[in-house]
Amino acid sequence: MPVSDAFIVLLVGMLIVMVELALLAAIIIIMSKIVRAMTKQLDKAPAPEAPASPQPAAAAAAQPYAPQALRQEQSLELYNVDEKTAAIIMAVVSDESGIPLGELSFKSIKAID
Amino acid sequence: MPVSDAFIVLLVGMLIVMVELALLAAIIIIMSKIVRAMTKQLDKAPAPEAPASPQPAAAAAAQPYAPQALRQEQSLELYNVDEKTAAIIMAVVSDESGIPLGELSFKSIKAID
Amino acid sequence: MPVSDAFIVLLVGMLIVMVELALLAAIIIIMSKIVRAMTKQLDKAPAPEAPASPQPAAAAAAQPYAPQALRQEQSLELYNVDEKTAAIIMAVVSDESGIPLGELSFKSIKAID
Amino acid sequence: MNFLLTLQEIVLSSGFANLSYKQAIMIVVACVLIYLAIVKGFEPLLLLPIAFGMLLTNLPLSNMMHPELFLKEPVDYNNVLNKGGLFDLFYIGVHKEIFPCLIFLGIGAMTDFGPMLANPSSLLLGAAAQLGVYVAFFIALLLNYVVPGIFTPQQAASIGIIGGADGPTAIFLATNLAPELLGPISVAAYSYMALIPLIQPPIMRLLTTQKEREVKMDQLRTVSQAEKIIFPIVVTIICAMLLPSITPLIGMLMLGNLFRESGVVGRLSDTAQNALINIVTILLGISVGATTNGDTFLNIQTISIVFLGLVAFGFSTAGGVLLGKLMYRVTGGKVNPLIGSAGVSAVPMAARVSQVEGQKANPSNFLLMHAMGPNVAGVIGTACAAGFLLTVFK
Amino acid sequence: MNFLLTLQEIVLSSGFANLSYKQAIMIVVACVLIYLAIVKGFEPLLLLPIAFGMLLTNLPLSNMMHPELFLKEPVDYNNVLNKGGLFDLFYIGVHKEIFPCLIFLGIGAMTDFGPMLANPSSLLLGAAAQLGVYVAFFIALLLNYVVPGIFTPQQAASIGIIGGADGPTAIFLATNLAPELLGPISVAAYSYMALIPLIQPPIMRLLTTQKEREVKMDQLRTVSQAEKIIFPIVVTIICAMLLPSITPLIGMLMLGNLFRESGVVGRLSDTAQNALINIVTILLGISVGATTNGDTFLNIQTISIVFLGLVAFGFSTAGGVLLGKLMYRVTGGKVNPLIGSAGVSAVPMAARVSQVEGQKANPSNFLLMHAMGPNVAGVIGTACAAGFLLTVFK
Amino acid sequence: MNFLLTLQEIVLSSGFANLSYKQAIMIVVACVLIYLAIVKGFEPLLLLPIAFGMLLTNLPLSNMMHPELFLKEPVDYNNVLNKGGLFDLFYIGVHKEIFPCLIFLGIGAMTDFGPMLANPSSLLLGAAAQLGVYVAFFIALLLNYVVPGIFTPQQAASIGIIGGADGPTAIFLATNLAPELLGPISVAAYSYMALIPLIQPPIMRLLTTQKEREVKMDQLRTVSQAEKIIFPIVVTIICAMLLPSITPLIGMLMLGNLFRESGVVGRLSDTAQNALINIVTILLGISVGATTNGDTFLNIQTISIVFLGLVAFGFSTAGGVLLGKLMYRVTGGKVNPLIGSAGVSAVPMAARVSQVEGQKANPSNFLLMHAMGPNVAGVIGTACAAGFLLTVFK
Ligand code: NA
Ligand code: NA
Ligand code: NA
Repeated sequence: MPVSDAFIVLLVGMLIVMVELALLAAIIIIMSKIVRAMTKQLDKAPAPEAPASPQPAAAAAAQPYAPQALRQEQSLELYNVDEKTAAIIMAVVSDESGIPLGELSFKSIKAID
Repeated sequence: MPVSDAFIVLLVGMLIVMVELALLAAIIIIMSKIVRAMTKQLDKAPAPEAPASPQPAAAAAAQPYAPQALRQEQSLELYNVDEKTAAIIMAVVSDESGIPLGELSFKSIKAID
Repeated sequence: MPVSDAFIVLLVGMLIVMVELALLAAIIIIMSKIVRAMTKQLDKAPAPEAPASPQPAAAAAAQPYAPQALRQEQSLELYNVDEKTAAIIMAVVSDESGIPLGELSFKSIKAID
Repeated sequence: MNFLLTLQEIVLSSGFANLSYKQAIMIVVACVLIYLAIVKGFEPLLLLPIAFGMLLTNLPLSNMMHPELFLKEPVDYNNVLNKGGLFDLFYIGVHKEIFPCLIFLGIGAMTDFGPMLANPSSLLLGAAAQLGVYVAFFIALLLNYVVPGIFTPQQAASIGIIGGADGPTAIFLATNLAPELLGPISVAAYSYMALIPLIQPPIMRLLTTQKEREVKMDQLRTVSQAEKIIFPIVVTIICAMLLPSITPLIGMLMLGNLFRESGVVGRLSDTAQNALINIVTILLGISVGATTNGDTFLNIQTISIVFLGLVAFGFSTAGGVLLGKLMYRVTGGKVNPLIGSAGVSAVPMAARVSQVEGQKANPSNFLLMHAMGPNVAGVIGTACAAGFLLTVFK
Repeated sequence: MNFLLTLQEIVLSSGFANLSYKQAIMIVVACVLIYLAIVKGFEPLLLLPIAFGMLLTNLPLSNMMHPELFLKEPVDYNNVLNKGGLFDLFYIGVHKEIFPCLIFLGIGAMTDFGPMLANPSSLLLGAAAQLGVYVAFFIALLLNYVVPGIFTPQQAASIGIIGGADGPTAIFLATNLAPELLGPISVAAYSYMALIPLIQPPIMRLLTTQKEREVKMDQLRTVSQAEKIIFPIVVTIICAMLLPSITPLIGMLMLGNLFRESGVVGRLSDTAQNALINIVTILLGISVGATTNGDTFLNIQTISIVFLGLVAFGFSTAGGVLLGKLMYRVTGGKVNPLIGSAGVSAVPMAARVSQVEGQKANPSNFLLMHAMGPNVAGVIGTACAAGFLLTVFK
Repeated sequence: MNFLLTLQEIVLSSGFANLSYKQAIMIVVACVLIYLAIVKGFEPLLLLPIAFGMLLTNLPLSNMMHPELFLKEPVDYNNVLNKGGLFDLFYIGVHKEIFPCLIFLGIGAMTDFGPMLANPSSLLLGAAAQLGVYVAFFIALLLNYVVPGIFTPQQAASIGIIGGADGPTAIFLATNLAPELLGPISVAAYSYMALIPLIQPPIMRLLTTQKEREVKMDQLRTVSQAEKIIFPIVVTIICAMLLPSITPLIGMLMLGNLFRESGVVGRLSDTAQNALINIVTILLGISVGATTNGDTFLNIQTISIVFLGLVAFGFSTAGGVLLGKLMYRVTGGKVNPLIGSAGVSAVPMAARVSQVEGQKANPSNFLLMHAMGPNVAGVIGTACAAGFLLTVFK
């Protein structure tokens, strides 16, 4: 390959890379503007991880179908149940389901009485 | 394939699946009865995990050779600790360590005072 | 294969294995002496793990470039515990936790009295 | 060599200059599927890799997949290795059924058959919920009267299996009987699985009375570990004996379950459930998606498969519910027919639907564990149905 | 097509109609092995997959393994890929030695050679404990005088290596010299490894005096990290130079150990010890088990292998103990001969046996760390023995 | 058979009797690389497996790798499988580009493109830092005037890509254009990457003024998750359209990133970043290292590659810094040119160098996040450069 050709490869090569990444930069700028314009809708959209594979039933039951924010703050309401019993129930559920307590969320615990 | 043949496939297919799963159901019922009849012996049999691969020597020494029951019943002694606190402690340890409660064994919980 | 040949294979085979492992033993002895002779320099040399792949930037910034000593020496203090008991305790902890002894570090072992 | 000429060559050999309208449509379809997977949470573990494979294979000149290399038997693997792109190499794992079987190994290790063992009649519900498989097969063949030659019996069987709601089984059967339809069949199967909470409830309510839906079921007995250990061995022997063609799939499923229940090979069970199934899912998803290039995907067959898949899911749901109603009668009202619909598997989504519908009818109702029985039985049922169809049509 | 005819065809093509008595026996054998693995804890990590592979391959018409495809050199891999079942594809990894080598990578990453480095004379005990390898080889050849033509020298060598008590090395050698015996050899190797606590103690007590068994050994010196890092490199060079045929096995073992000791590639070491070795163990176990179909397994050879394996383990134990006695003499009673038996490897089970026997003789005795030296040396010793046998017989 | 004769045969067939001086040199080179990887921390994750592969392949008669089997197209894979050693089988994954692509999948899952999205002009710096790729290519071709015929254009292109400081891309391109140079190119690439903290600072200081280096940059805006999710899809489409030949590499990189950012396939992202990339790194490293046997490695080409690699890194650094200076002018002093050097990728080492140099000039300077933009852009830039070279030279 003659030197002149090698030099053309050098020039065209740098040009192509610069053009391609400049194009990407431009697209990113446009995309960002669009996204930020419609951001309020989209931001709420990402769905929680929906595992495709079997998982413990009891735990699964608690999961709603509708997409929701993960790990929201949780206040636990107790009905006719003292704290001790509630703690034991939570520990048992965590144990049975194999889900660490930190990832379980209990909304309320009620005695069936 | 003529419609009649397709229909035969439909019929035979459903039949085979029903028969096969009914057969399994029958075998499960029989098996369950046998197992429950001889359950006291078998329940104690499952051996602990015996790793085939090298592991730390000192640790290994403590493991007994003889098969033994897994997850034996454990009585928990509490000193200066009410049950509620103990339950919470156990749940927290399980949570922090990522070990299901069923696999943790607490021998005693004592208040340091 | 005649019996005589099989016997020669037995003899040569045992010999080769003995010679090879004896050679290794000799080399290990020599190597150990050399290493221990120059140990003060080398011991400080092993570099920290330098991940080849991208990682969170802020975290990365905190890592120094300079190699540093891994696994610094650890002295174990014993209180009211003889060495044998200490060894057993360490073995049991290692066993229970599944962590190889070499990776556990005990700062002190104290009899509760 | 000349500056402008070189530039021109680069431009002419770019994808922009070679994009066909079918490829453009497929790129849009792939983006829609990516959207559904990420934003709507449609079975993303498989749909996201599938959709990305679809995207890459339809980028012009990307040259990563040549499904035609696999369509003539015997396959010339030396040719595949020399001429094939990256995804052709991954696809060998699909074509030789390695990937569906290893996914089943992981699923077996994740599945607790306890609720089914506690209530063996679950198995009948799991069988009844295969109705859609055969009905969709039948209707697919009937379509030949509308569009002559649209589906061969092999293709119809592969489409029918969508009704089993078991991805790996569907891929296994389609690879064996109709590899040319693998793309649309898997996309349809995983999409409809994600739609189960929308598809099933109307059918369940239509076929049951309020009184039936209110039935509270007795608590399940505890199943001993010994039963759980013996079970996978027994199933392997029985199923493989009756329908030998399904041995690889059912064998690996049950080996995974044995890993889980035996309690002595925790590290194998863990790897089967995590590293191994994840690696295989990535490679399978991408390469299955990559089989869908514009020419094979955008046609009347694909549209029909979308329609037939819905039919299959519907009839499977109905089959389970109807047998549930029969059991309700036979047991004098002890069985809630709503658990029948869980027989379509799609573990554990269908069981959750039963739970939700049960609670709507009776807030103190807790059907989930009862529905898990038919749910896991449905996996075995679909494998048997696939085994039957393989025996007849291969 | 006819309803009853179709049913009949299904029944006739089922396994029940095609079961041979040899297959039935093998299914029972597989179930017994599964029982031993799960309930008795016999090396379940490998015996469970092996036994399940044995079960599946003996289910009639399951068609998942064709060991005959690999017996003629050169192997026609295009044919294997086209005609082979699922397990034939897994088996390529065994046949090409990929799996045993990757298992050794993981074992290397799990092994601490520190106790051996602290006491290099351990290596001699590890060498002496290869005695059983050669004695079993010799006796296997002698059996030709009882049953003419029962074992070729290649087969005898592969059987002998059972005495090394190293699964991957046994599989490596058998694959190279006698692939037709791979099944029984690996089943025997792993079964006897599990039986070490029963096999070794009587031999150890027979060959040693109470006084010898009571010997307490000095504490081992600390080994510096630099020594541990240099060691695997040195072993690789020396062993591969002396016996080039064993380079793949010893090289991967030492690379794994270098991953471990270098401290700079923690993530590679971790993967080698977990995900990778587990995946490979599953695939290797199943496909090795699947080589044992009734026709090749149920014969006089298999029975002889069971007998010869026991001989091999016995003589290896004796070899180690006898050299231990010699060291006891030479050192004036500083070496407890009981650590010699640990030279058979089967890490760490044989070392534990030494510990237990030592404590029986002298409750304050703590031999474990001293026994770990010969124990890990035995891995290298067996690899060398395999290298020698390969050099002579391939 | 005779005792002494057998012994003699063993000795004669040992490696000691067959060691060539070139092999001995390579063994020493391998040990030096192992030393650098472990003690000096030179990119140990890849350099350690590469160096060990180099060690093993140069042990005489070890017979584990035959690079010549892959040099003639079409490759006879049946022959590779029959005649090949362990590392030939691993090498198939390199030769067919499976391994570099899977490593890019993992890197994509580990990479946060946020800083680049926050400041799209980073992309231009990432492009400018490819200057060394083309300059080294050019000089490599000029070397033909010194040593006639030393490098073909294909080889020159493969050498140039070292300047991209991206291991998998370099391996991808070299495998395609100049597989015979794969060994020295990858060793040079990973070694220089480790040396970036030594190579870059002098060039950076030479080309910038104190005032420029003192510039503090504005804080980056927060990037929304939606942008991060859309980005990999857009890059895939644009890059693959412009340069179709690079689709496998860029497609897998972006799929990995989509796994990461989508948030719905955490388990796939985790596996791509851990088990999968680690397994592939081990297999790729060993087999790439094993291509370097003495005869192909110890020659004028290798020495030239070492020199050209340094040139490439130097000019890439300069290219980035010079465009940084231009941006400093254009923006009226808002851009610190030191972040330009980070465009060579070698994530995140080059970005740290920018940070360190910036803080030397102005202790309150915190350039790291700004440098991460060009840093990750450099990965895309190098992929584009590789795509261009592939389009022109394949
Ligand atoms: Na199903
Ligand atoms: Na051994
Ligand atoms: Na770069």
